[in-house]
Amino acid sequence: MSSFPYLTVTIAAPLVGVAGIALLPKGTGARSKQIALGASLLTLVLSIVDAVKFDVGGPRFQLNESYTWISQFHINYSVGVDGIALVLILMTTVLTPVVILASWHDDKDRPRPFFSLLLVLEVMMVGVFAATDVFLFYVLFEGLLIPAYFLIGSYGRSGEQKRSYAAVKFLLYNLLGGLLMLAAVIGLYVVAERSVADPFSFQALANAVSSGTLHFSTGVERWLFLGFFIAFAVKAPLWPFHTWLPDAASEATPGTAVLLVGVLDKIGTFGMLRFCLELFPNASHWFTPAVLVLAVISTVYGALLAIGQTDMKRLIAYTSISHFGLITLGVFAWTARGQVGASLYMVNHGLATGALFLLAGFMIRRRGSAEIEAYGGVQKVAPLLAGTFLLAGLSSLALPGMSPFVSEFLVLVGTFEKYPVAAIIGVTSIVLAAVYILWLYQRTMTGPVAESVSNFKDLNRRELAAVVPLLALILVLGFAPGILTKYINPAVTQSTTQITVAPPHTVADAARAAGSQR
Amino acid sequence: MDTYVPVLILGLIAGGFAVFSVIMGAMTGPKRYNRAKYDSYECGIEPTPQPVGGGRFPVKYYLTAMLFIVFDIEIVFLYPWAVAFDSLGWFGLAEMFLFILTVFVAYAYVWRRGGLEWD
Amino acid sequence: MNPDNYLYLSAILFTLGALGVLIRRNAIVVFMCIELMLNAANLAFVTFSRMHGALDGQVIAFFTMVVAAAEVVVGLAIIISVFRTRRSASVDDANLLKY
Amino acid sequence: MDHWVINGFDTHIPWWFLLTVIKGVALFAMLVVLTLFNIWFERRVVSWMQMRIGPNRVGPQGLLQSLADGVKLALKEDIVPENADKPVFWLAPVLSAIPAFLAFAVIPWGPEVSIFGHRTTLQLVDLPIGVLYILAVSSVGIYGIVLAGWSSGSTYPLLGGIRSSAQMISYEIAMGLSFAGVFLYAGTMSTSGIVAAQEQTWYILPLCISGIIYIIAMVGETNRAPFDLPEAEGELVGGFHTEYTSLKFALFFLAEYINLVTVSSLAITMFFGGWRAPWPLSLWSGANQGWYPMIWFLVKLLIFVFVFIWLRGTLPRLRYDQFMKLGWKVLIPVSLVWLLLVAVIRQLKNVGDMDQAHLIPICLGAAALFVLVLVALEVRERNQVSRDRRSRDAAELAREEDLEGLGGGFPVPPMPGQQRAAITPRPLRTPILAVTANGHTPAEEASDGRQ
Amino acid sequence: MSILAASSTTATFVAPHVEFGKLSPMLIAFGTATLGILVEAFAPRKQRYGIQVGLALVGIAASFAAVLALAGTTASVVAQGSVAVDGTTLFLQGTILVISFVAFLVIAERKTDQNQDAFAAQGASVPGSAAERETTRRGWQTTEVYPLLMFSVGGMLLFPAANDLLTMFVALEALSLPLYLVCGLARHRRLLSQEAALKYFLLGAFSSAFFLYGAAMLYGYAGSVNLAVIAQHVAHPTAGSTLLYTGVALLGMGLLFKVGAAPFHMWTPDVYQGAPTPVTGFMAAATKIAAFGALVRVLDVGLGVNSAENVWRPVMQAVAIITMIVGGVLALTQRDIKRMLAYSAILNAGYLLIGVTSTTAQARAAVLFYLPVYGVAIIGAFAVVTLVRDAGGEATDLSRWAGLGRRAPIPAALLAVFLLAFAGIPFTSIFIGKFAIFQAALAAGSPDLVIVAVLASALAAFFYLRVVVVMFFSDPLPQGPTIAHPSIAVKTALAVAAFATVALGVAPSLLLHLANNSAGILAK
Repeated sequence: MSSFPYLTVTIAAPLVGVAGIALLPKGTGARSKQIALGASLLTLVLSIVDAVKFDVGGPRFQLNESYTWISQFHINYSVGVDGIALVLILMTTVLTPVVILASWHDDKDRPRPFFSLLLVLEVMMVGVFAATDVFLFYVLFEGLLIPAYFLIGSYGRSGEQKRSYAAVKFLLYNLLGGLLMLAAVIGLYVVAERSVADPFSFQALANAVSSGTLHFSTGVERWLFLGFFIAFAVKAPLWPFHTWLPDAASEATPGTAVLLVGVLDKIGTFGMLRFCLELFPNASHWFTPAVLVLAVISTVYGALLAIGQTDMKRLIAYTSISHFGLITLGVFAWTARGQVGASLYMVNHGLATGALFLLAGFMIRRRGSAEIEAYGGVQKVAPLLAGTFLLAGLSSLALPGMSPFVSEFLVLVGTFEKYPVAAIIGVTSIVLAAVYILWLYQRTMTGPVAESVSNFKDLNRRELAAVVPLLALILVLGFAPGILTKYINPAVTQSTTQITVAPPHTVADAARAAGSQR
Repeated sequence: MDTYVPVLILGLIAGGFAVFSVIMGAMTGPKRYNRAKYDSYECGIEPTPQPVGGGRFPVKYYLTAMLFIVFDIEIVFLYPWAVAFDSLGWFGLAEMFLFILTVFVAYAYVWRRGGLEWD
Repeated sequence: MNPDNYLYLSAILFTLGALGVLIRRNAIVVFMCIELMLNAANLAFVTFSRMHGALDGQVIAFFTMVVAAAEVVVGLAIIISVFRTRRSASVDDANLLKY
Repeated sequence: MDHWVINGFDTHIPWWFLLTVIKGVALFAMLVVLTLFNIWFERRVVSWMQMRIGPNRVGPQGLLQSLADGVKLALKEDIVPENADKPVFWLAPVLSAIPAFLAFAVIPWGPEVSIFGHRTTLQLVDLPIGVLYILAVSSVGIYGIVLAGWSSGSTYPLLGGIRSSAQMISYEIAMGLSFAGVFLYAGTMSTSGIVAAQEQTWYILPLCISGIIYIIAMVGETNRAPFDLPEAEGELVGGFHTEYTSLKFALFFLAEYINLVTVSSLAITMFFGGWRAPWPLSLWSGANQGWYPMIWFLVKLLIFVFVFIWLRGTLPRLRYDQFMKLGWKVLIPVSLVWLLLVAVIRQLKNVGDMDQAHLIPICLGAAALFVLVLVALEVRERNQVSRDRRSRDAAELAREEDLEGLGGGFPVPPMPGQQRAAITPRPLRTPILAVTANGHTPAEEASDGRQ
Repeated sequence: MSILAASSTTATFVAPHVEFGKLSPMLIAFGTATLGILVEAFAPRKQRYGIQVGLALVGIAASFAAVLALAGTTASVVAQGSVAVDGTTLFLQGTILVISFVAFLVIAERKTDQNQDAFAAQGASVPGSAAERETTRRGWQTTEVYPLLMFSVGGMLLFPAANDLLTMFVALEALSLPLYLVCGLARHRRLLSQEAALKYFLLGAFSSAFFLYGAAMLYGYAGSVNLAVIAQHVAHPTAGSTLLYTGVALLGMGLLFKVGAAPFHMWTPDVYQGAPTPVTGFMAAATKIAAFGALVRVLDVGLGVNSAENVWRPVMQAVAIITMIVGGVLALTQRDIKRMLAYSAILNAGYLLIGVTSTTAQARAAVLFYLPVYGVAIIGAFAVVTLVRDAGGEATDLSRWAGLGRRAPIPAALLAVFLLAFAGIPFTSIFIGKFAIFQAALAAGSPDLVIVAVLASALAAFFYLRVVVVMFFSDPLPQGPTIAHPSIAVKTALAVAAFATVALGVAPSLLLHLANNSAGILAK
């Protein structure tokens, strides 16, 4: 346990902004934007401090804190990060100020609740990645639905019917998944209570599972796995639990959509990687073929549907489904390479899709329509917009040199080692990605200037300030993925060590992979 | 059950007599039909319409019935107490004071709120 | 006389009361059926009291009477107020609350 | 149990059964005869008080007049009104007559005597809860009256019946409370036990207030003058039996007179020593043995009947509200407080650590305080009521009453020219559409409410 | 009982020992009610409202103080075996009193409706008649409501404490009868209100008749209505068990009716909708607490959980499942918020029944925790409903609530908090309650119940969220309902409810601790 509660401070930092917004005198609600931006930047700084404090060579979980919360159920407030969680936290804290900057005018004249909700969402997102107590994780996992729900339902596109439909659908899907997970969490607790002193502590549980102290009967383990997995599969929309995402992402404001796709959904894949695999290794193995089938279907299905979309935001949402299929593939590949790739992909996808969503949002804001038909020849009127859009698109289709390429490559290679068929089918999605991204660019940006586009203004400084950091990060990480993999590799290695059923040679592989990446 | 046999006997005698009387009355008397005779009696004027099935009921009597129930139940508890009074001693007395006091509260309420006003 | 017979009588009365509540539509009749059920319970109490050779059951019957009386008072108040506003004591006419 | 064979018969009829039948028939006969006598007695005494002669044609001194009346009634047409609820209309007189007889079963007429060589008490049955039994049975009689009023299908009988029952239940409370003192002293509810307990002093002395309350209550209970409101001819024609004719009417009449005898006997049993001889006579030990006590009992009974007649002959009828007020606001609280006083005195006596000299001032003080409270209650109540009355808007109230059709709770005949809301029998299961004051139907209102 | 038993066997009478100190919470409540009647009789009409409200609040506070004073004393059976004063009793009594206090604050509200409270000026007057208008114009009030409800509170205090079936029956009636009356006294929509009262009364009396007959059967079985004696006979049967089974079944029907479990739930929606809203809140919270307390006591003390377990557990589990399904499914179709909350109350009764069917100490503690948190939240929810008003009283139809979040952010946000709590969202008290109950049920080996509960919760989330959607995501109606500005009392009540709902979700330890400590102790 570190002497200074770095993580707690990071988690709580956005609350300073919430308090500030609440204390604003009447009539000065517009100032909330600045306060929110400030608070999120502060969080970013703090998270960078965390990263600096993190000792890459040290134990898996660092910056640990633990306080008794509900003693009756052995529930603790315990936080701590391993490399994977840390990079995801960093991604979150990067995306939040960007989103706030991009959403400057999306508050529908009710700035206070809007920006407060964004900040609360950030608290929970950071918290969920940092939680090392299963209960705390669950609580935050469920809790962040509420701010997201209000962000979608209250501030999305006009047309309350569709908007509230999307919000309710989002919440119900996730809540049902979450409730199943609740049952599983309780089941886990009831079983673990007998043999584990600290039955909600992730580390204690993982240790007990790997050492054999905690043994589930086969049936129980499979049910518990399902409880967790379905919740995560809904969150990281995996076919067939995906249908809420296109609705939610297209109805929400672009900023919300970025957080939704960029961060919230990552919790699902993050959860699979951490909880499903490590707590229920046998069941995970047993279910792997089924999961892989779902993942592959998601990958191809998402890509195919993306091609058919006429709505820009829906298109991007479907690309995400395709990408999440790949991430899941990597997670369940049972190779260190695949898992490192998947972890890396989580970050990169957040950046790339985030940029794409934001730029689409800027366009939609100018034109007032999300229909692809309504655009054309934008590059002649707004070259900056078109240029950044192209960059973001290319990164999304994993062009070498862009950061997603590294991760996608690692995932596919990692999968190929053990499940070549799945990997081969997964590769087709890359081809499809080229189709939907380039076609999208062609239809909107090139060709004759559409009448409605003729008076487009190019990106202003605020918008540039929002997008440029993302693109810069994509490029930097594309060339120097080691910045992230140095954090990710040890975590994956250690977690794969804990998965007892994993064949020993994969550990060596992982070590080698880690070395080669460096 | 023997104790109640005499009561039953007396009841049979009385009942027999009453039923006999009613039947006799119907048989011995003359029958001369007259429309007006079978109307309800209303001092010679057209009878007020009487809703069939007792549609009307003077609500105020309900109050009397209600009050009666309260006090009748009180009596139900008073009697055993009175019969066993000598053996109950001070305890019984005190309890009954409390009990009657409570009923008196209800009584005072009814009195003050005009429940004991008839006109 | 065999006390079982009283129990049978009590059970029959209770069933009749319950059936009456379910079948009859007039609030007052329904209410009377409920009173019948309470009295069936009283009869059972007194019979058991005799079978067990203890007086408890009879005392309980006393209390039941009190409660039944209170119920009568409250119930009639409600029924009368409903009757005054609707001119009907039929349970079927009380149909404003539905799902 | 010993079964004797009656000579010549094979059947085993126990003697007690035979005796019971004999006593039952005798009781029945005596009650009927007493009724006939009392009717004659009443008419003669009232005539005497009013300086008239009274019935004097049929039989010696007109003694058979009542019998002749009965025969005449039997020969009259038995009219059942069209509006009447027929079965109930028939049942009501029977229901009112039977309890009247039954109540008498537990009244002791004398001590143990010998009949056909068998010792038996002059009492049909000696129940341990005798008085409770009387109260219970006489309550059943109220059903007869209410049902008679209701089943006649006519306004006056309905009002008369309800009024009558209200009156009876009101006074039953005071009556019941006055008994509690007797039980407290006697330690039993059995009538014979109570009589036995009065060997030394009649309870009218220590329980004078109870006795007085009972005597007042019993007059109210029997609907006799000055409390004969249900039959107030000026208001209600004949009361609940307005529509009754012939022998059915006679049964009500019979029941009323038997009740008169019953309550008198009860008064004698509870407060006046039952069949025990009055003081100077009681010095003679033989006076309370054998068949003599029946004489004392009958004499006492006749005195009571005379008092009843006397009251009728001298007192004007009370107004309904005065009557109810007397019952509820005077008799009940007084008897309750009296009961508590009696209980305290009795307990102090039982414990035996109280000088009786102190007792009287305490009791008087408590009683005085109580009376003061009652007076205060009444004064405030009156002020309040009159304030409320004055401040009411008469016109609005009148309108409401018209629309309600219940003039302050009573059905009232329409005023000339007044339009009465039509009340038609309504088919089942359709919402009723009575018009309420603001012109909306309840259904409309309800649907408004659901918006 | 033992009074007469003693005097019948021996001639000497031994005065029963009554521990007035241990009975003081109930005695204070009943005493306050009695005083209230005297106030009604003697205080001038104008001052009655103030005196009554003050008296009731003081009485509740005093009774609560008595509970606190008793806390920690040894569990014991008092008043000749008829009342058990133990941890569970005191916990539930304290809960009922706290909830009653909050509920009375809402009931006494007059500021929201032109200086009139929620009750008809005169219960006896015909709705819409001139007499009613006149009494309203004069500002008369049915202040009898307060003593009546105090009697109800007294009954509620006694109900979970009753250690024999007779006391339980008397308590049941003492708590129900005043509620029947008060249900019919709504100032607005009297017809609905009276209909609700009629239905509540008829069905309530019907169920109490079942309860009584069940008690008679158990008396026949065991020769006593004392729960401990019955338990002894269950453990060491001396006679055939027909009477036992009949008795338990009938008794159970009576109790399940009071808790509002399906298939004995029919009264709930009608009564909740028709009754004056503040009373509905009180009823929904406090009655449920008292009834579950009694249910638990009958099962644990009277049937001796372990010996008779096989008899009633499967049945109760089936009832729990049916209750959850009925509550969840029927709530989906509701357009009226009060009715919707009524079905949600049924659903919550189902959750609680899961806790009841699991007989471990954990499960008891979970039930004890769930009751207060649910009670506080439901009172808060109904208190918000009282604020949204139309010309004809409260606007309870959901369509009228459109855009409320924009027109009245604070009430809407409060209601949203309560609804999210009902939906079992983390950081609310009911989430912890559900967690505790599910955990106990899983530990007791009934995963099937938990699965049904989880599915029902998802279903429930849908209809709770629909209200949130209507309030926050819809545009306000042009002629929408007005939002009344409540008095400080209601504001306090709302604040307490919302604070408790959130605070007990974030830091439930103290209450859990209390519940854990109280649950284990049952005086027998």
